[in-house]
Amino acid sequence: MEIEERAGLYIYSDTQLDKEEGERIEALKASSQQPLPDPDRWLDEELRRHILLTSVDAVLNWARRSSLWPVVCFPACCAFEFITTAASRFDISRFGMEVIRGSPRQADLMITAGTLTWKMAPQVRRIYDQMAEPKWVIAMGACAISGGIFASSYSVVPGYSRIIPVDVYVPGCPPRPEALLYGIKLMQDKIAKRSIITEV
Amino acid sequence: MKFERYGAGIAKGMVVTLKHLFRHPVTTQYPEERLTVSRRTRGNELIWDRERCTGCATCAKSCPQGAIRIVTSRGEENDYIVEEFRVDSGYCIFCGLCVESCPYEALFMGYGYERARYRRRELVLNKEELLTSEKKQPSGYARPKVEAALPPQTLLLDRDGVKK
Amino acid sequence: MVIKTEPFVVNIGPAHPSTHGVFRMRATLDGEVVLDIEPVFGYLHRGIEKLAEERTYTQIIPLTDRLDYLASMSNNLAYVLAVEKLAGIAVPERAEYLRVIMAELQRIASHLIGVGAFLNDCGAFMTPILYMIREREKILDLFEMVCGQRLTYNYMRIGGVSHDIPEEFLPALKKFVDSMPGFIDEYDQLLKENEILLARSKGVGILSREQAINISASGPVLRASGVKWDIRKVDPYSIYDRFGFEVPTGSAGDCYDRYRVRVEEMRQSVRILKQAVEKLPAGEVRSEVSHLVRPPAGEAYGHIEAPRGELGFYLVSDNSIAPYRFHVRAPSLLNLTALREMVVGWKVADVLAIFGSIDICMGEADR
Amino acid sequence: MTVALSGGEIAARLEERFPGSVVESGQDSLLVKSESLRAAAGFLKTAPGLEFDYLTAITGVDYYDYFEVVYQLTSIRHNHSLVVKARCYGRDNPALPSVVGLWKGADFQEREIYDLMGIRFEGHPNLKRIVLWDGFTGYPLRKDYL
Amino acid sequence: MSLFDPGLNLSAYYPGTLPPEWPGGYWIHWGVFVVIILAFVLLMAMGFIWLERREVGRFQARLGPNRVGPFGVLQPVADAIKVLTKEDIIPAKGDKLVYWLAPVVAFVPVLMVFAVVPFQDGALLADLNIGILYVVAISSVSVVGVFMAGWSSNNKYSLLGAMRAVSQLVSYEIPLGLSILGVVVLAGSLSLNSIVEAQHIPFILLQPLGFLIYMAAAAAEINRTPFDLLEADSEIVAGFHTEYSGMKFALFYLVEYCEVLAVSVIVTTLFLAGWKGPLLPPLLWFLIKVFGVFTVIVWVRATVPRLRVDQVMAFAWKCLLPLALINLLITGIQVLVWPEVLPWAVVFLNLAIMVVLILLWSKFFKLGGGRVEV
Repeated sequence: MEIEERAGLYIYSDTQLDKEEGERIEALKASSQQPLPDPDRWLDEELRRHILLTSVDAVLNWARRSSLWPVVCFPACCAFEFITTAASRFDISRFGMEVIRGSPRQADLMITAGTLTWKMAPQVRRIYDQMAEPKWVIAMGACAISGGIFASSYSVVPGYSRIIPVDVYVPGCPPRPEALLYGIKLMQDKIAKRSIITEV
Repeated sequence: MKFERYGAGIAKGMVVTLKHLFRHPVTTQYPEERLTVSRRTRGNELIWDRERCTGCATCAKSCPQGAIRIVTSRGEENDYIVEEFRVDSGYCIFCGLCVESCPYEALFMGYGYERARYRRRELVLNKEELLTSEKKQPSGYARPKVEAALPPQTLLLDRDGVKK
Repeated sequence: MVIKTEPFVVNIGPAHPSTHGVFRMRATLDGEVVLDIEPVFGYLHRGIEKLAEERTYTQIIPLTDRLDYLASMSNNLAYVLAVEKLAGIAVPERAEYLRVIMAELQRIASHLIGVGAFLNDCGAFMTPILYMIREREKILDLFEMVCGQRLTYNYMRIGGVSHDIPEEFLPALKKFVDSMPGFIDEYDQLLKENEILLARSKGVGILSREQAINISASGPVLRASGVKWDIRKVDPYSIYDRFGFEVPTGSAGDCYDRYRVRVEEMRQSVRILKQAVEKLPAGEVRSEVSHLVRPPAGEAYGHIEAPRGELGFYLVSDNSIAPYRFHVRAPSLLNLTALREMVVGWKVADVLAIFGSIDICMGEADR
Repeated sequence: MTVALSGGEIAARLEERFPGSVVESGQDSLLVKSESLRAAAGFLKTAPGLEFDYLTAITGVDYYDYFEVVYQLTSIRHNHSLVVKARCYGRDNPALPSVVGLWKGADFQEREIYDLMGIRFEGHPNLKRIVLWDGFTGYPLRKDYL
Repeated sequence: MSLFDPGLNLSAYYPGTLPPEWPGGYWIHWGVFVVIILAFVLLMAMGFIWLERREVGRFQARLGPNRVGPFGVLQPVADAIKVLTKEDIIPAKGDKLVYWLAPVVAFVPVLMVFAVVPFQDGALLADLNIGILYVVAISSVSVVGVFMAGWSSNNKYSLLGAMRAVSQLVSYEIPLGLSILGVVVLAGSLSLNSIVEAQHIPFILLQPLGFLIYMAAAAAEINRTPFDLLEADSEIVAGFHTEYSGMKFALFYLVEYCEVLAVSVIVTTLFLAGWKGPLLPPLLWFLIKVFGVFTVIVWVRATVPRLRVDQVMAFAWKCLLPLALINLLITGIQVLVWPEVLPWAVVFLNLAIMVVLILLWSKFFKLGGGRVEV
């Protein structure tokens, strides 16, 4: 087997790829100068939801909250607190969450563990877009909520809520595993209040 | 792969995993069982003592990122009245430099960590929310007196010899 | 027969299960064989060097925590050493010992993750890393006891450390030091002689001695290639000249050697810890230094042997409260220089094993 | 203990070999003329008794009037170190010769300085942005970048 | 007369297929067993998912799922409902028809394997007299589904996974088939039911080497560590099903565990004397053995790392294939020369042969160099 000449094959030039990546970043940066609103409509309408909650909802929500599969999106420091949460001592597998999917298609939950830079932002946005509905986001740590200590930097996105809607905010830098587990519990409570009738 | 050890290496490893099957798991079942955190823990909040604070703003100056906002006005006895004291706990990194630098011991790190919220704006703590309450207790970080009163930390080391 | 084949480009990363953060490799593959690889950095570039220029010397310590987030104590130590060198500040004896204890505990904690992640990249189904995280938890418990945080400690201060240790620290540390060698033996029993691991890592990703020196590799990567170069020995900082320990080196410079060097270093760290616990003197832990340090104008380069290699801080002062220039010599970044030479010609699976054996931390590589 | 070699002695040896290459020399450092940087670096790497085979770090510093690039050299064989500096003037297009040919470890560091400080390294095989993206304007580590 | 003639009394043609007291004819038998097999396969697959997560948890010093239901037994149910109600995504540039068909093509053959498995004496859908040949033939069809999935996803990781799948599965078919032949020679029949009946002592004792080869080859067939290259999540993310979501992904996930179930069942039948056992009812023995085999598979998964793709292939061709051939040869000679010899003597002889062969092969067997000059 011989390898043919590389010229003329379907390989894009590095410069071209870099240029396109830069354009994508600048476009995203320009379009996300304001944070997205928190998806908290359901909090105000809680009372009405309770009436509409059917038994189908109950079963669906039970299934969805008991098997939240997180996607791999671990840019920085908080990732290791997340891994510790997944490890033996805190063990998120108790909640059926140890199936950490590398493929966003099969995941339900994005735990945004770490600082988001503008260079990474299009990728995170893409991972979020690739996740199949229904999907949720937990912003873990100061960097994910507001940019934290790096918020004033030239290359850091001040909070994931600029590019994706965030359901639960877990403060801390990084949050302890228990704090993250508490955030996951809030997430499960939120899922339990979904209703397929009004959600559509 | 050469079976230099005729598969003995694999067998050895299998023995280790098998041993773990009969060991006690180290898991703490969080919502029911709780670890006692360190007495010096830097929990995910700040606690502010209204009486002791003189409004000198040393904490705000020592903060590496300017997460503390403090507004004061001149009082009758030529002192400061703290009108606004605000910490954004979604921005704060809980490094503890403000607590260490406070000359009047008016600022504490919190002992609690369950501070997740559904809304971004709920993370911004105002004057009233920074006071101690039943759910908000100060930790002993840089405050030896508080530290002495807190229970000792649970250590994973102490679970080493525990058999199933 | 000549079959016409076409190479294709695969992006490995930045969000990939085993690129240790957000590293990205643009790999050109011919089937499974790697023809070319181009590392792409910057997905975690947070501009720490710029941010540090607008903070005071004390306020930079939390920033250094977040450089190599697996070894925050080492980062703190390297930074305060550089500032002390710049400003000529003396450190109390007890603080020196505490610094050594923390740095060595941190080295064990960091190597546990490094080795575990490497074994994971070789395909072990989480088991080794979970065992190792279990022991790392014990170390994090100790750190939490001292400074209240589990990952970003902010413990060292210019002229000492921020707090003295609580009274229950030393018994716990002794217990840890006594039990740790047994656990290291257990990890060795788990996978040291495993034929599959040997097949995957022996002779894979060889970095020759000359190459390693030429690319400025440091830490276990350099030592696995047979260079006996450990800053703790060749340029002792703090009080490392008072402890007896060996510098483990490899011979072949392959993935397996890098893995073994890390495991042996853990044993040596335990040895240092034992000596440090015995000799720990009483006394002050922090010399009188103002919160706003103003070092005289000048420059200093302070370096230590961090778990990933030589971590250096190059500081330029203009006699103000903030550094004029703050540069980090990041071992992770430099160790990656040889990645291309090491992986070309190997299979996709080897790329990740070799990458895992270099054990990088993107927070430090990108800064 | 790594011995920090005195800049003066090395400067004398360099001057002997390449007259006019050293601008000034201090106790612990040595300022080399930017044109003769490559030659001097090559000499330092191979000269018997010096053999600086290990390039520890490269740093760029912006002093408004000029950029200073600092090379921390170490010899693993002799366990001694030296700080070599070079300056380049002009804020629009500062340039220095690259040392990648001598020490491969300079590769990423020079790219980083190029990216963040805007100093071009002539002769670098792959000089392009490393941490920031194409289209980013300005050089963040320059003092006039806000 | 056609085989599928509804009026046919099958037991007349295939004695032993139906228990004599069975009331009804062919169709009732067919219908009942289809339901039984479907229920058995789905329940057992879910049980395996739960058991694997619990067991791996315990191997790793943690607990595993324990929140939904007692001991977390409802975890697979929750997973299933959740996955089934998730959005179904088809890649825009993928081949939609093939993408849609792939999970079905992968799933159906695995299910078909169970048609010939005896759950206890005579309790099986069809006692084919070429049973084991049918199993080997039909189970290798699912690789077509895997390849369809990898190709139609239009994703490079999927394609890499599919390429690995095809090369690996095709290679391991050969040692797999050869190791089964040893059993067939001993039993003198291809029908699974007769093989079980022929096992006066479990064939694992008579065929230790064959058992090891079969386990290794089967682990490769069903993508278990150390041969789980297809979905090596630390290398190629999720392998061939990277792009799959929702119900289709659920099918692939189910296929994975059904294949494990199939292998456990076949190992039980071929090497562990199937439903035979003292005291307990046969069906229970069968289940106990199946779970035992599965536990061993999980145990291996929790311990060992993964081989590289070229090493996997070399292992199949340079190690397993010759060993399987030698094993077959020795078994044939034994059956020819001492057809009536005491089984226990042969047990020890075969164990000794196994040890000697493995030691010998350790000397000869070498993997090729991993690096290719480019």
